[in-house]
This record gives sequence, C-alpha cells and structure tokens, in this order.
Amino acid sequence: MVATAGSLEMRSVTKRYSVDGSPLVALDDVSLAVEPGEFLAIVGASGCGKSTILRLFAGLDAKHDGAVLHDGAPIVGPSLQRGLVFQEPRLFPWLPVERNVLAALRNSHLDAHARRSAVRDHIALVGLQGFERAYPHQLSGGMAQRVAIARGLVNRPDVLLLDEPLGALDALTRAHLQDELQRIWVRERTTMVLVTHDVDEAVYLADRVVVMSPRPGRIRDIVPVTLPRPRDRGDEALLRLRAHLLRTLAGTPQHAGLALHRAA
Amino acid sequence: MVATAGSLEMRSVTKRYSVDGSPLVALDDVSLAVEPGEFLAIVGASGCGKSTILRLFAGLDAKHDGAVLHDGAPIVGPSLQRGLVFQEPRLFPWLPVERNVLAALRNSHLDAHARRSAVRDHIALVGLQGFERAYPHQLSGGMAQRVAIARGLVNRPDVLLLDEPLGALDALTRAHLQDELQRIWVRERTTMVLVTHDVDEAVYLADRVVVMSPRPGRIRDIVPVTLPRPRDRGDEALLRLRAHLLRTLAGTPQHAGLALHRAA
Amino acid sequence: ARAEDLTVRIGYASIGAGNRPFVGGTLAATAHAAHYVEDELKSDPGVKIEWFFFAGAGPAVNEAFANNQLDIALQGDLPSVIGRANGLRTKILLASGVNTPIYLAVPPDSDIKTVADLKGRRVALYRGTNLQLAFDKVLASKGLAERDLKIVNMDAATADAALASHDVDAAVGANELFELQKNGIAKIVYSTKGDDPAFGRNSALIAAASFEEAHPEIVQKIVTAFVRAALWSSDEANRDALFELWAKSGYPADSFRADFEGQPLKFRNSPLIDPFIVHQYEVQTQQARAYKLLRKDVDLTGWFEPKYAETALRQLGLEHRWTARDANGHDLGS
Amino acid sequence: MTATRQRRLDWRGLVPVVVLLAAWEAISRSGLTDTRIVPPLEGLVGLLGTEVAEKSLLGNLAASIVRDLSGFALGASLGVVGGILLGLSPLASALLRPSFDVFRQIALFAWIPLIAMWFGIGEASKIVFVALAAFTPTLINTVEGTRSASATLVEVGALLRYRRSQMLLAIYLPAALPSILTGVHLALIQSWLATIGAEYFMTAGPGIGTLIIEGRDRFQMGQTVLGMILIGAVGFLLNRIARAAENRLLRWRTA
Amino acid sequence: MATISVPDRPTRARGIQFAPPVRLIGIGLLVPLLGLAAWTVGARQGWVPPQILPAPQVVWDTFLELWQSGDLLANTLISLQRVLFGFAAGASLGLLLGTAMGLSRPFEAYASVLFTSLAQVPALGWIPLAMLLVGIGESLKLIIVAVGTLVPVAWNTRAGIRAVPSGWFEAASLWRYSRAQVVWHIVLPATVPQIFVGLRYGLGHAWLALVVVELLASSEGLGYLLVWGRQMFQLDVVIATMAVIGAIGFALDAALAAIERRLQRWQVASP
Ligand SMILES: Nc1ncnc2c1ncn2[C@@H]1O[C@H](COP(=O)(O)OP(=O)(O)OP(=O)(O)O)[C@@H](O)[C@H]1O
Ligand SMILES: Nc1ncnc2c1ncn2[C@@H]1O[C@H](COP(=O)(O)OP(=O)(O)OP(=O)(O)O)[C@@H](O)[C@H]1O
Ligand SMILES: [Mg+2]
Ligand SMILES: [Mg+2]
Repeated sequence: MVATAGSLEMRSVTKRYSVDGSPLVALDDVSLAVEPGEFLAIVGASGCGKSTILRLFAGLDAKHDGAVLHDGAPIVGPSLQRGLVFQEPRLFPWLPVERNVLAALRNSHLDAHARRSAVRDHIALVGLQGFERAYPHQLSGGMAQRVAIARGLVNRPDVLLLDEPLGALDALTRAHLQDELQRIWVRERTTMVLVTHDVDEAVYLADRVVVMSPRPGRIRDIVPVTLPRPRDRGDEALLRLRAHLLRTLAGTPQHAGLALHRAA
Repeated sequence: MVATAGSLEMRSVTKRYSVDGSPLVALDDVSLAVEPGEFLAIVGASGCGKSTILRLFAGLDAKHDGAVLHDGAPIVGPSLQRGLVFQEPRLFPWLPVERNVLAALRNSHLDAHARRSAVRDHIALVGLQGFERAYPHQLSGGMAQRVAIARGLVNRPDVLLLDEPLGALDALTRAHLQDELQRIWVRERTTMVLVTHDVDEAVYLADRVVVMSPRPGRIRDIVPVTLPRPRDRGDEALLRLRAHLLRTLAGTPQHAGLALHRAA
Repeated sequence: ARAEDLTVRIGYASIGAGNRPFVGGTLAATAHAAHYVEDELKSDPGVKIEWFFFAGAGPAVNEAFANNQLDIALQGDLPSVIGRANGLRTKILLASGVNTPIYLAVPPDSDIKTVADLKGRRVALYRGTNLQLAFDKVLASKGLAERDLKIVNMDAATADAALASHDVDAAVGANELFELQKNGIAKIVYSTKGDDPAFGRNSALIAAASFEEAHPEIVQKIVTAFVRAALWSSDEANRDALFELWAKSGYPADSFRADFEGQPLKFRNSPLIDPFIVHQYEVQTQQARAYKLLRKDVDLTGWFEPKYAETALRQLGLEHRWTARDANGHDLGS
Repeated sequence: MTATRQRRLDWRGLVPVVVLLAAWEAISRSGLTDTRIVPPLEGLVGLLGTEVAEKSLLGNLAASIVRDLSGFALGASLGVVGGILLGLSPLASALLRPSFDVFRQIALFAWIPLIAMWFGIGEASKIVFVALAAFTPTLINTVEGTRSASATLVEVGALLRYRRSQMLLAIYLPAALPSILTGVHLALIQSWLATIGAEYFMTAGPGIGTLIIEGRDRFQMGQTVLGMILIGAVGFLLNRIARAAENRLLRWRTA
Repeated sequence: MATISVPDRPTRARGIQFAPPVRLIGIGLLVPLLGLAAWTVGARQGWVPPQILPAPQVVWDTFLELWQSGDLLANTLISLQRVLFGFAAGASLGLLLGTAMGLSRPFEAYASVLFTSLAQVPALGWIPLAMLLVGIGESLKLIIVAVGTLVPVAWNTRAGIRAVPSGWFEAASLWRYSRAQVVWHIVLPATVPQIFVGLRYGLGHAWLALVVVELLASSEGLGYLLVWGRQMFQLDVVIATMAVIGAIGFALDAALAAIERRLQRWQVASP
C-alpha cells in the first residue's frame, strides 16, 4: 500500500492492560485503516476500547502487539502532525485560557505574531471571546472542553483525533461545534477520527462509523455514510442509518437495553 | 386547601443567593403545588433553580420569601418524612456501602433487625449485592449514585425528592431503576418530585412535568402526562409529548438549539 | 619584618555578664581590656587581633581549635587536657589565672553549711570545665564523689537563675557568686581559698601548635604583652584600678575584691610556668582519667613551651618578679 | 474559612487578650509577686524604649532576621532543587531517599554539636543550622509536589512534543508549585525557630535570642517577655508574608 | 507557628518520569554504605582529624560501651517518658482546643486571636519564661514538650473540621442527626486524616522540643548526653546519641503512621 499524507492504520493490534495484577484485553486483534482526509467516527459502549485506539494512534502508548502506522511508517511516539483532544479537558490550571491554547504552539514553527492570531482565531471558533484571561477553575465543564478543542485544533495537524470532545456541551454549542468541525474538515481535508457516544453526531459527521463491542474490545461493524454534505439533521436516510446503528449497538452484550430505550 | 398526607406546596417563593456580593435570583415568585401521591418531574436548563426547589422542600434552606408547606404546615427544617437524593452521591468515604445506607436509618424507628433487612433489600434494589463491604473509592460513579439512591429510599418517606438521581448511570441500569422507582411509587403511593435533564425519563415516569426557565428561575409551563401506566417507552403519545416538551424547552433562552438537535 | 596581613584570633573561655565581650579575673582579662596585645603589635600594622568570648567556656574553645578558628586562647586546665586527649595540637605558653578559688553558694535559707551537707542534694555544676575537677577534688577530700550528689549540668548564668529559683540546692562557681550573695539571692558557704592549694584551679594561655610554629615572632610579642599585663595586674598599687578594669565584664568590682580578699595579686596573676603548674596539670590529667572524663592516658611531654615567657621575662628584666614554686606549692626561693 | 483573607477584626477575639493583660497588670500591682517576675505592663513599654534607644535592640533584631533569611534562602533553594531531582528521577530517589528519611528523623537540635564542631564559632554554623531547618520541609514537599504532578497533564506535554526543559518549566514546576510553596512556608517557620535556637546554643553574637537569655540570666522577666513578644511578632510577620506570596502565586487555584 | 499542614504521607509515584523507571531494591543502601566506607577510609587515612569526625569503629565502640554501662538505656528511657507524657498532655489539649475552635464559631471568635498570637512563639521561646515560672524540674520539660505538641495538633484539628464538606452536614440534617451524632459519626471520621497529620507533626515537634530543653537544662536524657559529649569533646558520644535520637524519632513516627493506616483503611487504596 502506498502511503499518502494523513493515512492511519492498525494491523492486528492487541492491547492488554493489567488491572490489579490480572490482564485485561482492551483491544483484541483490531485492524482498521483510515484513509487520508477521511472522517471516521467510532461508537461503542463504555470500556470497549475507543480511547485506547486514539491513544495508540496518538503515539502515547507503544506497548502493544501488531502494527500502528501513520502514512505507512510505524508510530513510535507523539507527533505534532497528529493532534489529540482528550476525553477530559486536561487544561493547565495555572494558565489562563489563551495561554492554555498557546501552550500547544510552544514547539510550532509559527512566529510570535502568527501564534497570537492563531490563538485568537481558535478561541473565537469555540465561542470563548471575552474569556481569554479566565483561569480554568472559573470555567464551566463545557467551557473547559471548548478550550481543549481550541488547543487541539490550533496546531492544524494532518490528523486530528477527538475523544468525545463534545460530550460535556449543551445542545446548542454542540451543534455549532459539530458544524465547525465539519467546516474545518472540509476546508483543510484533515483526517479526523471522532469517538462519540452520540449516534446522531456520528452519522451527521462521518464518512464511516465504526461500531465496537467491549470485553474484549473488537470492531463489530463498520457502517459507511455515503450521504452528500452539507447534511440535514432531519434527513430520512440519516434517521434510517441511526436506527440501524442503534440496533447494531443493541446487539452488543452491554447494550441490550440501550436500543430499547434510545430508539423508543 | 385541606392538607392530605404527602402534599407539598410553594406559594410565591423567591429565593436569592448572593454571588461575590451581588444578588442572584435563583427562584422568582414560584408557586407550585404537588398533590399527595403525585409523581412530578421538573426539567429545565442548568442553573434554572431545580435543585433549589428540592432543597426548599427538603427543609435545608429556610431563608426565602413566600411559603413552603408540607401537608399544609410550614417547612422549618428537614424531616425523616421527606427524603432527598442529592445530585452528587455524598457518600461517607470511611463507611462501606451497607453502612452508608444504614447511616440514613440512625434515627429511624425500626429495630436493629428491621434495619438490617431494609438495608439488604435496598442494596438489592439498586443491584449492588456483593458490594456491601466495598468502600466508596472502590465504586464507579454510577455505582456510588446507586448507593445514594438506596440511601434515599431506605427510610421510605412520604415524600421523596430526587435530584437527577440517574444522570450518571448507563442506559441499561437507568431503565431498570426508572422501572423500580415507578414500582415503588405505585406500591407505596409516595409523593415523588424528580429533577431530570432527560425529557424521555420525565414523560415516562411523571404525572406532570414542570418546565423551568433560568435567570431568574421561573416555571414556564406545566405539562400533564395522562397516559395510563405501565407505559410503553415507544408509545406514540409519549413521543408527541416529548416533542412538545422539547419545543417548550427550546423556547427558553438557553435552549434555542436543543429542540432542533434532539428532535432531529 | 615584612608587613604581612595576618589576623590573630584570640579566644577566652568565658564571657561577661549578659554576654558582654569583656571578662575579669585573670591577667589575660587585663591584657584584653587594656589593649596590651594590640599595643605590643603596633609596629606590625599587617597584624590584626580579634578576640572571641565563649559562653560555652573551655569546651567551646576546644571546638574552635578543632575548627582551626582560633590561634591562641585562654582556657582552663581540664578542657585543655580534654582537648589534648582528643588530639588537638596545642602548646601551653603562659599561666594566666592560677590558684583560682571555687565557691559553693546556696540559697540564704538553706540548711547546707558545709560540703559534706551536699550529699544527695541537687548541685549546679558546669561539666567539662575546670570547675568540675576542682570540685571533684573537694568532694573527694570529704569522702564524697559526684554520684553521691545530684549534679545538674548548667553554665554559670543558668546556674545563677536556678539558684535564685531554688531549682538547685547549691551551685559551684567562681566570683560571680558574690554578686548573688550581695543581692541576697545566695550565700557562699565554702571556698577553696585557704584550703589545700591543690584544690584551686588553673588556666593558661595556649596556642595552636601550627600557629606557634608558623609565627614564633608574633607569638613572642603576644606573650610579652601578656607578661606586661601580668606585671601591671600584680602591682598592689593597682588593686582598685584592676578590679575596676575587670568590672567592664559586668560583674562588679566588689565581687573581684571579695574574690581576691586575703591574697596578694601576684599570687594569682603569676605568668610563670613553674613546676607547681606543670604538676597541677599532671594531677588534673590523672584525676580526669580516674573520673573517666578521659578515655585514654594523655602524655603531657612537650606540651609546655615556656621559652616565650622566659624570653619575655628576660627582656623585661622581670626574672624575679614572681616566685616559682615546686610541685608541692612551696616557694623555690630566688 | 481558612483565614486567608484578613477580614474586619472581630472584637470578640480581643476579649481574652484584654482579660489576660488585665490579670497580669492586677497581679503585678497587687504586690503579691516580685515585680522582677511579673513586671507591670507600662514597664514593658518603657523597657522597649530603653532597649531600642540604648542597647541596639533593632540591630539585634536585624541581625537575627538577616541570619534567618540567609539560612532560609540557602536551605530552601537546596530543598527545591533536591526535591525536583528526587521527584523526577527514580534513580536519585531510590539512591537518596532512604538515607534522607532516616536522617530527617534526627531531631533538628541534635545537630547542634556536630554543626558547631564542623562549621565553627562564626556565623557559618548558625546559617548552616538554619539552612538545615529549612531544607527538610522544602525537600519533602517539593518531592511530593513533583511526584503528584498529574500524569494526565504530563501526557499533554508529551503529545505537544515538549522537550525535557519545557516539561520541567511548563508542567512539573507549576504543577508542583502549591506543594513547593507549602514546603517553603513551613521552612520559613522552621528557620525562625532554628535562628532563635542557634542564638541559644552557639556562640553569642548579636541577635534577638540573646535578649531573652539575658532576661532569664538576670532574672528580668520583663526582658524575657519582651523578647518573646518580638520573636512572636517576627514569626507572625514572616507567616503573613509567606501567605500573601502564596496567595499571589497561586491565584489560579482560587476564585 | 505551624499554621499550615502538609500531609506527609507517601504517595505513589505516577506520571512519566525522565529516567526509565528503575526498580532496584536495596539501592537505597548504596549511599549509606558508600558514605560509611568513605568515612572509614577517611578516618583511617587521617583526612579528617578524629576530633572533627571520629572513626565509625570508635562510634560503634562508644555506643556499645554506653549501652553496656546502662547510661544509654537509662537516658533514653527518661527522654521517652518525658516525650510521651508531654505529648499526651499537649495532644489532648490540642485536640480539645482544635475541636472547640472547629465546631463553635463563637468560641473561635473569642479564642483565635490569643491562640494565633501565642502560637507564633516557638517552643524554644517559651523556655526562659517557663524556667522563671516553674524552674528547671520535670514540669519544665513536660510544659515545653506539651506546648510544642499543642499548636500543630490544635491547628490541624481545627482546619480538618472546617474542611468537612458541608454536603455531609446537610445529609446528616436530613436524617435528623443530633449534634452528638454529627460530631461522632461525621466530624470525627472525616477529620481523622487531618488530625493525624497534626499528631505526626505534634510528635515531631514534641521530640524536637524535648531535645531542646534537655540541651538547655537537664542532667539526664538523650539531650543531656549530647551536651555531655560536646563538653567532653567526644564527638563519638555525640554521634552515637544522634543515632539513637534518629532511631527513636523514626520509630515514633512509624508507630503513628501504622495507627493512621489502620484507622484509614478506607482511604489507602485511593489513587
Ligand atoms: N491505564 C489503564 N490501566 C488499566 N486498564 C485500562 C487503562 N486504560 C484503559 N483501561 C481499560 O481498558 C478498557 C478500554 O478502555 P478505554 O478507555 O479505551 O474505553 P472507552 O471505550 O474509551 O470507554 P469510555 O467510553 O468509558 O471512555 C477498559 O476496560 C478500561 O478499564
Ligand atoms: N449556595 C449557593 N450560593 C450561591 N449561588 C447558588 C447557590 N446554590 C445555587 N446557586 C445559584 O442558583 C442558581 C440555581 O441553582 P440550582 O442548583 O438550583 O440549579 P439547577 O437547576 O439545579 O442546575 P443544575 O441542572 O446544573 O443542577 C444557579 O445560578 C446557581 O449558580
Ligand atoms: Mg474513553
Ligand atoms: Mg441541580
């Protein structure tokens, strides 16, 4: 396979943790290829290994079986070309908002002026103008998560890995940021991998949706979403896809009740 | 109005907090009557005063304008006849699960044997058999919240006030506990006031749903749910009610986007 | 001589009342208060003199020697012996403060009348100083030993306070006890004065051997200065002036007057390293060993270096000013 | 309420103080006790005047404070550097921590004879002693702070490709700062104690400790009490300064 | 004085560290062993004069000698007795005072100014005053040790009580807990960790204060042994005594830590 800018790949990856001395298989023989410029969503029950996949792609964890590749080359550690927005905001509590975003640019090639304007733009992007000088403890959970998103985006990496970035947000901001993500993706053709709990979000944004099942973490299904963009949240085809995904999820052992409830 | 066992009432209640010296109106001239044996749900955006209403009913806060009554008598402090499950678990970290539940019975009229069996039953109710001896730090957030629910129920009060008790739970457990709550309510005819973010949950359980709007906290609408029980989560009428509530919520300033997204 | 920059650090194993940098009672105190050393070294502008006074008395002087922070010091017999036993390389140059009496003070209303009455009582004593050995000898003469008493270890100032607050039944000390007696806080019931001369304690000017070897000419000048101070301090015509000079220490002249009562000045202000002094140091050493204050035998050979004192006496024509005594304290005649 | 901000003085707090002073004054005037043991209060004020005017009280105080701060600066900076080393390097920690843990159990003042022996009669001994007092709490808290720098934030640094120096300056240090400041604050308290102690047990020199010893020796309770008040006041002041610095540097923690 | 508290409990090392994690058991012995070797060689070669640093062998012999003569044991027992009584008195008073200040706002309003002012004077500063008042007997030692203990214990107890989350008090009021029930079932268990921080500090301070008074005015005890060694210019005695002081400090601290762990089983496994 010829490597193209922004492709990711996992080949037969097995990842084990040890919990209180006994081994736990977080990922069991998972193979997954992400095309350059693709928008991939991953859904699945809690603990099925979604975050683990992102951490391996980010290069935060080198201990695993199988191969993890970026543009065909093995991933041995983090790179500024692969950004990750963690599941929790992980802001530096001692820095005000703007300097938290700036912290991501410490080793970037931009000059001071470009950095400042990049920070300003991304704070505006997540709607936090006026909060540049606020410290993390002065922000609500949703605002903190938005700062984290700004920090993840500001480097404009080839690959952006997003771990439930919108989970803590209220519905309005959430919809806005989904559209922003899409806009950025359309404009920059960044490869994006988005982990989410929200099936609506997955089908609205992704080219393909990976459905995982837990214990051990495995890929259960991959559902392509071929609808053209911009998509309409009320589109019939989208709703059908949503129902299909919910049924698939419901089939996974942990979610027998979810479908019942959600689909109701 | 003749007082009947388990009725609650608020008459023109205004509650102010002071935040950094400046006053904040958490409840603005709120009047609300809960019939004995009624199941009332309250929904509304974050910060609209839902918890404040429960705290006033519980008797935790006596500083307010207007009257707060239980069976027609002013509420001057907490009573074992009015149970409250807090928004956070508030477990005692130094006590194992069963003794945390037992802590609620310290001043109850039950004898030692009855206490033990009450504790056992309620731990079983929330599905935590086997965790009686576990300490809070060994529980997940959802499990801790279930202990808190057991603790709130174990006194079997006339009035049960529930502050988003199921928010932290996974869908399956959540559905199970919703059914359990309903079962208890049917059996004991306890008056229940449930605060929730989840409109599905509200319409599935409540006799009436109170919709609140924030800043200042006011009652925007009260929607009766007249469907017979047991209800079907997929029932058409329920879905219509849900849609109606979401629209009402969307009308509140903070939630203009919610309806769009959720209803999609 | 080339004017080299040199600071000579002179220590004194005592300190004035309230930690004043003045002392009294010995010819070395005179030398300090009347600037004999500084005057003697006027012709060497590169040489500076620095004085140090130690509340911790002799033990503190040993520490300072060990640290190479002193060149010369006045120190009592027992601490000097302890220092030598533990490997300090020093030389004894000159006697300063010989036959110094010790006193026993008790509260005014005490039933203690004699040393023998001390049996089983709480007595303040600063261990490791030359008071200790002197007192041990007194006790031994009455058939007692330290273990028959309850000795409380404290420095002079603390002992005074303890006596006043009745925390101890008696205190062993020097002339500062006269001050307490005058204030009615204590009365002195015993003194070695008039008792066996061997009971007195002695102190001497000692030098770090390395300093003595490196700067013999400076050492000579310093010793000469001390001999001049001895001369002035031994002159009965100066008796009152001497006590007034010492009173700079904060202890009143009357205390010194009482302390020296009945003794000629030259008896205690003799700088001579005579057979009596040498013998006294030998006795102290044996006794310290016997009392287990020393853990090994100490060889005193070569410790005394009287040549500087002798030179000074010869230069000043004072060979016969003081009377040397034999080992038993009898005048050797002149 | 953690008493961080000085609020309007509550008059009730003054009641026991006034009662105590009144009792003191009453006893001293009753004639039941020696005025040297319980001197009248106005005597204390007078004494303060004389000490300042005639006996360079201020000079003594300044000498003590300079001694305190020099020792403190030495000990605390070594403590911070050592603490970071032990906190970040498991090897250094494995090598040195056990020895340190044993050594720090030796009660501070038991070091006095050795320090006096090794560093002599001058100011050096006292400063070394004060530094030792400041070193221990700073080191312990710095290690603690560096160790507990949240792994999640360290991961953020790794992700952003921070170099070692950037990790140290931008993550470990600020994360450890609250803990370090706690240690430094404790060190300040300990050094003041050690300063007074050094003046007690080592060769006399100028210093405020001398004042109370002298008072005791001369049986002048007034002077002792005056000395104690001054020691307490300086301690109080140092404490306040430390707390203010802490609040300023840790603004990001509190609302 | 001790107005801040530091939980001085070992925490697990977490996070990415600069050096690769090494697990070398016993490596901690390397430094003391090297130190001992250097000390031995240095003493034998005469790099440091014996009066500045006696050889380890000499120190060991002195230790044995002091032990066999019974001096060491006798002095140790005296010191231990003083520290335990003084600590017990100071800790009880401190707990009482801290609890009262923590629970009752009015009491705190009355007491805090006086307490904070007095707490600023280190234990050492009280010695001359206490000496003038009670002399240099056993009571002096008890008072100074107790004063040294009292301040950190009272301070931490008060802070611990103040830090109990108000949510728990609300829960208790819901279940109609009486005041006594609140104190016994909520305040006490919730405050145990902080109280222990205070107690461990208190014990450290007690031990320190004891050495100080014994240095200053005593004819028995380990502090006196130090002074005696210093006056007799025998650093071997000083070092042997320091070792005993360190060992006892270690043992006392470890004992409190063990009690603390037992009382706080519910906390140990927390991350
Ligand atoms: N550092 C770790 N040590 C031990 N086990 C771990 C660790 N990280 C994750 N696990 C375990 O691996 C499994 C997969 O975890 P992962 O975080 O990838 O799940 P997830 O799908 O992201 O879940 P969620 O939706 O709750 O975030 C879980 O069972 C988890 O408990
Ligand atoms: N103790 C308090 N002091 C000051 N302000 C308070 C206090 N408690 C609540 N408030 C404020 O009162 C308003 C109502 O709070 P309340 O907790 O009742 O909201 P809520 O509807 O329960 O929100 P949520 O859904 O986030 O729990 C909010 O603006 C909140 O900030
Ligand atoms: Mg995850
Ligand atoms: Mg709430």
